[in-house]
Amino acid sequence: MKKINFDKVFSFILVSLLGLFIMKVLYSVAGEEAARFTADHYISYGVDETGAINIITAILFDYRAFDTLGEATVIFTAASVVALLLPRHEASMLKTEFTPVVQQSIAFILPFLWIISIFLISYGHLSPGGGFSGGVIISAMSILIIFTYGYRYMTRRFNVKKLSLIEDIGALAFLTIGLAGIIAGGTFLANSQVGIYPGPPGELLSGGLMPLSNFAVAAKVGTGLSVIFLSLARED
Amino acid sequence: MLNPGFPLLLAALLGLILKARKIRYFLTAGALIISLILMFALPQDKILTTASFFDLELILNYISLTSRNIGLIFGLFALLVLVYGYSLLSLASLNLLNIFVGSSIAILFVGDYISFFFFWELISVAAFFLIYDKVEEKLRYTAEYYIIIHVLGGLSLLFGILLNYNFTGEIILAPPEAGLLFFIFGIAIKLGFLGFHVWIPKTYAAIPFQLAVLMAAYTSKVGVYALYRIVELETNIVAYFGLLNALGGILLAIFHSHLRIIISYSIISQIGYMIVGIGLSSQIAVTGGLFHLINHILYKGLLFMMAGTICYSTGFENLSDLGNLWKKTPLTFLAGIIATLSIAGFPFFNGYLSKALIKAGIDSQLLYYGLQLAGVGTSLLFIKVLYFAFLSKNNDPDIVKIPPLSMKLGMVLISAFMMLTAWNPAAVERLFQISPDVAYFSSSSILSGVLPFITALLLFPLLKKYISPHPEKVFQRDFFSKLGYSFINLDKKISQIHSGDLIRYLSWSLLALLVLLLIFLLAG
Amino acid sequence: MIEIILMLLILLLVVSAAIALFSKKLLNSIITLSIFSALLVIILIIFQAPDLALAEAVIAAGITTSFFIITINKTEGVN
Amino acid sequence: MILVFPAIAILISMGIYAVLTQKNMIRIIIGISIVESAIILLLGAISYIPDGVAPILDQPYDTVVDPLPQALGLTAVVINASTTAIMLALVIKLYNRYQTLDIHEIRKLRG
Amino acid sequence: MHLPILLILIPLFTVFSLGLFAFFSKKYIIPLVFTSSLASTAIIFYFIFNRETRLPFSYNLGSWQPDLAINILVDHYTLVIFAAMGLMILLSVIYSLTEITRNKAKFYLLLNVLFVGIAGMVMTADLFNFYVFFEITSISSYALVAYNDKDISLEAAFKYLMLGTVSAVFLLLAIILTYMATGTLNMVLIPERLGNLPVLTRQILIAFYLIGLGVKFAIVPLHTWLPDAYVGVPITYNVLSSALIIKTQFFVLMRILYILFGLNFLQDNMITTILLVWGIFSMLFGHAAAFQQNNLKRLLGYSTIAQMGYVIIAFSLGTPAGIVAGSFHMVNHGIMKGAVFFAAGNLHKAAGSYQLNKMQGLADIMPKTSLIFVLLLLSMVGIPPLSGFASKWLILEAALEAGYLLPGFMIILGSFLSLGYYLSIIINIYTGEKDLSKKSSARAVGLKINEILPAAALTAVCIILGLYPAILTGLIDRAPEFLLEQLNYINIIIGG
Amino acid sequence: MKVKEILSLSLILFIFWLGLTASLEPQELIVGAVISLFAAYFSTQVLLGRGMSWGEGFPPTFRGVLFTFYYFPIYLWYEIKAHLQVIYIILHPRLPMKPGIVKVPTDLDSNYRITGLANSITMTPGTLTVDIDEEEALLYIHWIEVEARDPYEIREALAVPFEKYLRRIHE
Amino acid sequence: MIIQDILAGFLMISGVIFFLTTAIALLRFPDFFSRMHAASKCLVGGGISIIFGLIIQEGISPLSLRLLLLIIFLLITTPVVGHALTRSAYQYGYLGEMVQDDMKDMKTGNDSND
Amino acid sequence: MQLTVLILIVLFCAAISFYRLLSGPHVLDRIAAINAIGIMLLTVLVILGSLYGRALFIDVALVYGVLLFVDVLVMAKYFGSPDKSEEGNQ
Repeated sequence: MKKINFDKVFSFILVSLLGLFIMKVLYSVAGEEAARFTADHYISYGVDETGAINIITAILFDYRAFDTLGEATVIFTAASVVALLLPRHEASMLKTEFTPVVQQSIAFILPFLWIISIFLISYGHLSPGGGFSGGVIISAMSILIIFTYGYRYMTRRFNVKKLSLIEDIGALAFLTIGLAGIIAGGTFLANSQVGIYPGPPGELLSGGLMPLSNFAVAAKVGTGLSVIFLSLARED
Repeated sequence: MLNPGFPLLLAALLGLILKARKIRYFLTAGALIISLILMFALPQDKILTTASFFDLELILNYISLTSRNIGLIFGLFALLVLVYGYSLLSLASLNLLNIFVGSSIAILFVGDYISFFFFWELISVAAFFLIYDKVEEKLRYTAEYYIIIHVLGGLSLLFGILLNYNFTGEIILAPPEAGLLFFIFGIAIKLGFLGFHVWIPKTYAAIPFQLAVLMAAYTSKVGVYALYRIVELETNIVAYFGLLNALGGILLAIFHSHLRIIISYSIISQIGYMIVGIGLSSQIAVTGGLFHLINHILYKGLLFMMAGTICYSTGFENLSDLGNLWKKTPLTFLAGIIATLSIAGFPFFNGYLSKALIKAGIDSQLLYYGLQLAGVGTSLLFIKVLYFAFLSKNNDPDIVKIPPLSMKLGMVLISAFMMLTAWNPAAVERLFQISPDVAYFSSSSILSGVLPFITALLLFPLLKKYISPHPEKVFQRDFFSKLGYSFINLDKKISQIHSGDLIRYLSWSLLALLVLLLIFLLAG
Repeated sequence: MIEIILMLLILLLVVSAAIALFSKKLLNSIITLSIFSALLVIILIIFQAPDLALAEAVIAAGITTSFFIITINKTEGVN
Repeated sequence: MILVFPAIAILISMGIYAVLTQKNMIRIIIGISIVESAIILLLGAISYIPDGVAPILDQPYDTVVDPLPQALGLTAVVINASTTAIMLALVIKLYNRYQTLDIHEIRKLRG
Repeated sequence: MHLPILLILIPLFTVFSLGLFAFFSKKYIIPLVFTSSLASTAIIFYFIFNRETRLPFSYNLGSWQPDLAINILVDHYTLVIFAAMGLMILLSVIYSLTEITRNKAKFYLLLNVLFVGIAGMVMTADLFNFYVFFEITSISSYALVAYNDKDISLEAAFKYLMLGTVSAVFLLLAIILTYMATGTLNMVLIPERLGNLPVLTRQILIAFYLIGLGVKFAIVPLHTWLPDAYVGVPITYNVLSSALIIKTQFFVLMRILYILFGLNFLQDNMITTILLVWGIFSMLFGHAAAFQQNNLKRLLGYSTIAQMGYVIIAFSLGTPAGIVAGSFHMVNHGIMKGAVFFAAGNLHKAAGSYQLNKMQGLADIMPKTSLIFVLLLLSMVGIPPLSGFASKWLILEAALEAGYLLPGFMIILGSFLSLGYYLSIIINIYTGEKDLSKKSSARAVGLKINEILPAAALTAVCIILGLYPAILTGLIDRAPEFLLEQLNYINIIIGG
Repeated sequence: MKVKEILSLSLILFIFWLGLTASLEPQELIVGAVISLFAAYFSTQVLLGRGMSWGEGFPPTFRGVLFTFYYFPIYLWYEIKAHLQVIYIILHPRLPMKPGIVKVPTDLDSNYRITGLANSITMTPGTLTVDIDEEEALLYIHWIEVEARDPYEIREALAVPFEKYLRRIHE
Repeated sequence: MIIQDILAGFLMISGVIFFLTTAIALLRFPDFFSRMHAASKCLVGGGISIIFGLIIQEGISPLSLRLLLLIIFLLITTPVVGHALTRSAYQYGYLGEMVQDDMKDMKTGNDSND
Repeated sequence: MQLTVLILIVLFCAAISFYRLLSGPHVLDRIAAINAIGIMLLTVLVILGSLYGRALFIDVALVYGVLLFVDVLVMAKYFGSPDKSEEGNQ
C-alpha cells in the first residue's frame, strides 16, 4: 500500500513538473508573434489558386495532399490491423435487443444519413466536412446497422471482404487522382497548379479534382472504419 | 610476394574443401615448408605487399631479421609438432592449426598496426576454436576464458593503436608516441605478465596435451615479439618487471604439482627472462632475449611433449599420482633430463647460450643475481618434476597406452635439434647478424650457468617435503573471473529492473524527459 | 463575453476530463469521454475551426466512444 | 486565447498522470486519448486570432484564422483514432489471452 | 524526374492493390510484392549509382512553389538509409516467402506500409509530413509485432504501442510548437526563423523531439519495448526493425537536430554532450543487460540497443568524421544484424526455439549457418577483417579526433562486454552431446534457397565491406555536407 | 411497387438535400437528384431487408400528406400540455407523481405505424414507450402519473389521439 | 420585426426554462424512468424551442433551413433514444417505485421478441 | 449579446446535469445525463453558429447530433443488458 502511494506521489511530481514545462514553452513560443506567412498565402491566394473556398480542404487536398495520402494510409493500415488482430470467433457480448420501434426508426433515418454524408463529402471544398467526416458518417451508418439489426444482417450485405475491396478501390482512386497531376505535366498530386480546371470558386463543381479526391477518401474512410467496427463487434 | 604466413592461411581455406585427414596433414606440412622457404627467399627490409584500409596503407609483408628468425623457429616448431602429433591431431584442429600458426607467423611480417591487430585477434580466435570442444564443458569454459582475456588485451591494443594514430597520423608498426599504456596492457595480457598470467596455466593445463605443446609455443611468444617491436623506453624499468616475472613465475609454480601447471608457470618465469633481455637497452641483451625466445619454444615444447607423453601413457598428470617411470619410459625420461638441463641453463644445453647472452647484457647487479635466483628456482622446479615423476617410489602407475612412434620421433627430433643449437654460438651470431664480444664457454660463464643447477640440486633434499606433490584441482577462481562474476551480478540487477511492467517503463521514459528538461533548466 | 463562455467551457472540459480519468467505474469514464469531446467541439467552434470541430465530433465523440464501448463490453462487461 | 494554455498543460499532465497511476488498460487508453485531445485543442488554439473568422471564404474577410493548424489537427485526429482503434483491438486480444485488464499483471515478458 | 516519389508510390500502390488482388486470387500476391520490391530496389540503386549526377534531388508535391508545398528531397545523407534499404527490402521479402504461412496478404500489406513509411520519413522535408509517415511506420510496426498472435507478441505490441503513442504525443507537440514559433513546417525554412527563440525554449523543443523519437530508436531508458518486441515476431520484422526502422528514426532525429537547430546551437548548449553521454550510457546498459538473456532474439535486441549507442556517440560528435562513422555503422550494423537474424531464423527452424539452451548441438546439424553466425558475431565484436571492425575503427577514430578520449575508451569497453554474450551464443550453438541419441531437441531440416540466400548474401557483404570499407564510405562521405551545414540543405530547395 | 417507393423516397431526400444546400443552382440540383436517387435505392434495396422497409405507405396519398400537416399542430398541442404538466411536477417541492408501467393495446397493424405511435407517445412528456409486443399489438408505456388502471381507459388517454391520425396518414 | 423578436425571445426563454427544468429534474427525480421523462423530452422541447427561436430571429436563410432540418432530426431521434434507454433499464431490472407494472408478466413470459 | 447569455445559461444547465453524470447510481442514469448534456451542448453549438451568422457551423451541430444519437444508442444497447450469465446466444 505504501509503495503505491509512493508511486502516485512520484507520478504526481513528475507530471506536474512536466505540465509546468509545457506551459512555459507554450507561453514562450506564443509570445514570439510568429510570422504566419504560409497561412497568409493560403488565405490570400488559396481560393484563386485552388478554386476551393474552404481553405482547409484546399490545404488537405491540394497544398498538403501528401499528408492526406499518408493519413489515408494510416486508416487503411489500422483497418487491416484490426481485422487481422481480432479473432474469428468471439464470445457473445452483453447487449439488449432493440425493439422493432428502434429498428424501424433507424430504417427511417438511414437514407437521411446518406444524404448528410454525401452532402458533407461533395461540399467538402465549400463548407466544413469533406472526405473524412463524410466517410465517418458512412461508417456510422454501418454502425447503426450492426447495432440495430445485428452483425449477421450486416455481413449478409457487406462482409469485411467486400468492404475491404471498396476500401482498396477508394485508396487506389485517390492514388490515381494523384497521378493525374503527373499526367498533366506537373508533379504527383498536382491539381489546380497544372491547369486542371479549378472552376469558379463557390460552386459545387469546382476545385479541380478535389471533390473526386473527397469521394475517394470518403469511400476509403467509411469502409475502413466500417471494417474496424465489423472486426471489433464480431460476435459469431 | 606473399607474407610467409599466408600459405598456411590459404591452406586453411583449402582445408574447408579437402576433408581427408592425410591430405590436410600434408597440406599443412607443405604450407609450412613453403612458408619457411618464403622467409628466406624474400628480400629483407623491404615493403613487399601493401593493401589499403580506407585511405591507410597497410604493409602486409615486411621481413626483418628478427621476424625472420622468430618465424623460422615458429615454422620449424610447427613441423615438429606435426611430427609429434601425427596420430593425435584431429581433422578440425589441423585446419585451426593452420590458422593459428599461420597468423602467428604472419603477424611477424606485417609492418603496420592494423594488420598487426588483425593477426593479433586472429590468433586469439583460432586459439579459441582450437581449445573449444563441443562436448567437454571444462574446455568450453577454458576457451571462453581464453578468448575473453585475449580480446580484452586486443581491444586495449586497438585503443592504443587509435590513440597513436590520432596523435601521429601513422599506422606504421613503430614504437608509439601516444597510448603506450594501452599497448603495454594489451601486450602484457598476451605474454602472460605477472598479474595477467592467469590464463596461461588455466589454458595449458586444461586443453589436450598435443594442443598445449602447440599453443604454448606461440601465444606468449607473439607477445614477446610485440614487446620487442613496440615498447621502447629510455629506462630499464621493463627489465625489472621482467625479473619480477621471472621470480614470481617460479614462486607460483613451485607449490603446484600438476605437470602442465608447473610447466605453464615456468613459461611465465622464462618469459620474465625474455623481458629482461628485451627491456635492457643493450643490443646483446635484446638479442639474448630473442634468442631465449627461440630456445624457449624448443625446450618448452619438449617439456610439454614429455608431459604429454606421460599423460598419454599413464593417464595421470599430477605428480602425486606419478612415480618410478624412468624404467618404463626411458626415452621420455631422457627427454625430461635434456629439457630440464636446458631450461636450467646448464652449459652445453639449449638454454645456456641465450641466458649467457642476457647475462652478458646486464649491467645491474640486482638483475644478475635476481636471474641467478630465478635459475635456482627453475632448476629446483624441474628437479622436482623429474624426481617425483620418474624417480620417486611413492607411486607406481602402469603404462596403459604405449605412445606411438610419431610422438617419440617428435621428442627425439626436438631434442636433437636442441642439442645441435646448443653447441654452436657462431650459428647464433650468424642468425642474428651480431658479433658480441661474449665468451660463451669461458669458465666464469660456465660457472654462472652451472651454479644455479647445482645449488638447486643441493637444496632439493632440504626443500623436498615443502614442495612435495599433492592432488589439486585445475580450476581456481581468480581475480578476473571474480570480476566477471560481480559484473554478472550487476547484470542480474539490470535485468531484474525490466520487470515487464508497462507503467514502470512509461515512467522511465517520462523521467528521462524530465531529467533532460531539468538539465536544460538548471544548466542554462 | 465570449471569453467567459470559453472559460466556463474550459472548466467543464477539465472537469469532464477529470471525471473520465479518475471516476471509479470504467463505464463512467467512457461515457464522460464523449462529453469531453463534445465540449472540445464547442471550444473548437469558438476558435473558428469548424472543420476540425467536425472531425473531432465525428471521430472522437462518435466513433471512438463506440470503440470503447465495444471493447469494454468484450472484456469485463458492465461490471 | 492564451487562456487555453494552462488548460492544455493541465490536460496533458492529467492524462499522463492517469496513464502512470491507473491499472486498467482501457483507462490508460482514455488517458492517452485525452492527451491527444489536448493536442488537438492546442492546434485549435494556435490557429485562432482574435476576431478572425473560419477559413471558409465564401466572401472576402479581413481577418481569417490560420487554416494550417486546423488541417494538421484534422490529420492528427484521424491518426489518433486509428491508433486508438488498434489499441483497443489489442486490449480485447490481451484480455482473451490473459483474462485481465490489469496492466501490472500482463508481464510475461521481462528480464 | 518522378523517381523519388515512386519510391513511396510503388509500395503504396502495392498496399492498396494487394487486397484487390487477394480478393480474386491468392497466387498474385507474391509476384506483385516481389515486383514492387524489385522496382523499389532498382530505384534506390539508380540513386546510389548516379549519386554524383542526380543528387541532391528535390521534388515538390503538387507543383507548388517550394515554400508552400511538401517537398521530397534526396541528398547524400539520405543515401545512408537508401543503402540499407536497397539491401534489406528485397532480402526481407525473399526471406519472408516461406516464413509467413498464414495471412500472407496482410503481412505483405503491412510490410509495404512499412516501406512507405520509411521512404517517406527519410525523404520528406516537411515536419508534419514526417509525423504522418512516422505514424505510418509505427502503426505497421505495432501490427507486425503483434502479427504472430502469440501471447507475448500481443503483450509486446501493446507495450510498444503505448510507449510509442505517448512519445508520439511529445513529437507532435514539438512539431506544433515549432510551427507556432516559425509559422511554417518546411524544414528548409524553419532554421532561420527558429533562431530567434530563447535558448531554453529551443532546448525544451529539442527535448521533446528527443523523447518523441528516442522511444523509437531505443535509447536506454526508452528502450524497454525493443527486447520485448523482438521475441515473438517474424524474423523479417526483426531484420527490418534493427536494420531500417530504428535507424531511420535516429536518422531523422539527427536531421531535425542538425538542420533545424544547427550545429553551433547544439554544441553551445551542450546538447551534443548530453547525447554523447546518453549514448555511452545506452551502449553500456544495452551490453550489460544482454548478458542475462536466455532468449536469442531478446539478446540480440539488447545488442541492437547497445549498437545504437555507438551510432549515437558517433553522430553526437558533431564532426564530419563522426557523421561518416555513424552512418557507416548504421548501415553496417543493419547488415550484420540483419544477417544474424536471418541466420537465427534458420537456426530456429532446427531448434524449434529461441532459448539458447535449446539451441545446443545446432552446429552439427547446420554447420554452415553456424559458421555464418560465428562470423557475424565476431564481426559485431569488431574482430578484423570483418566489417564490424571497420565501423568501430571509424567511430573510434572520429571520437579520438574530436578529442573525446573517454568515450573512445567506453566504446572499447562496450565491445569487450559484447564479446561476453556473443560467446555464450557461440558456445551454446557449438555444444553437442557425444551420444547422438541424446542430442537436444534440434532436428535436421532442409532449408530452402530463399532462407539461405539472405543470410549468405549479407554475410558476403559483411566480409567484403570489412576488406574494402571504402565501398560504403565512398557512398556516404558527402553526407556530412548535408547534415552539418544547414545552408547546403536549404539550398537544395530554396537557393537552387 | 419498388420503383414507386424509391422514387417517392428520393423525392423526400431531394427536399432534404435542398434544405441542406439551400441553393437552387442547376448543377447542385442535378447532383442532388442523382444523389437522392442513389441514396434511396441503396438504403432501401441494399441496406434494408428482412421486413424492414423504409415505409409501407409509399407513395403517400395527397390526403395523407395533408393529414401530416394536420397532425402536426395537434401533436404540438398535446406536447405543450404535457410539458407543462411535467414541469409542474418537476418544480413542485414534493414531486407529486405516481409512476407506473401500463399496457396499451393498439389496433394499428403494421410495424411502421406502431413505430410512429410509439415514438409519438414517447415524445409526449409524461409517457414513455418501454416495450412493444408485436404479436398482440401491445404497447407497454411508462406513465409518470398513472391516472387510470383499465387498459382501455389508458388507451383512450394515451394512444387514441395519435392513432386516429396515424391511420389516416398512411391509408 | 418586433413581433419576430418577441416571438423569438419567448421561444428562447421557454427553451431555457425547459432546459433548466430538465437539469433540475435530473437532479431531483428519484428513479430512472422519471428522469428519462425529463431527459428525453423537456430536453428536446427546450432544444427545439431555442432552435425555433433562432429560426424566427434569422428569417429565411440557409442557416434557418438547416436549423429546421436539425429540428426534424431531433424529433425523429430523441424518442428512439428514450425508448431504447428505458427498455434497457427495464430489462436490466433497474426499476424505481411504481404504482403499477403491467410488464412483469410479459417479462416472465416470452422475453425475446425477434 | 442575448445569445451569449443564452449560451451561458444553457451551459449552466449542462453544468448542473454534470451532477447526475457524477453521481448517477446507475450507468443508465449517466447515459441519460449524457444525452441531456449532449443535447444542451448541441444547442450551444447551434446558438454559436447563429451567433457567428454562418450556416456552416450548423453542419457541425447536425453531424454532432447524428453521432450523439449513434453513441447513446450504442450505449443503450451494450450497457443496458441484464447480466453475462443470463445472456444467451442472441
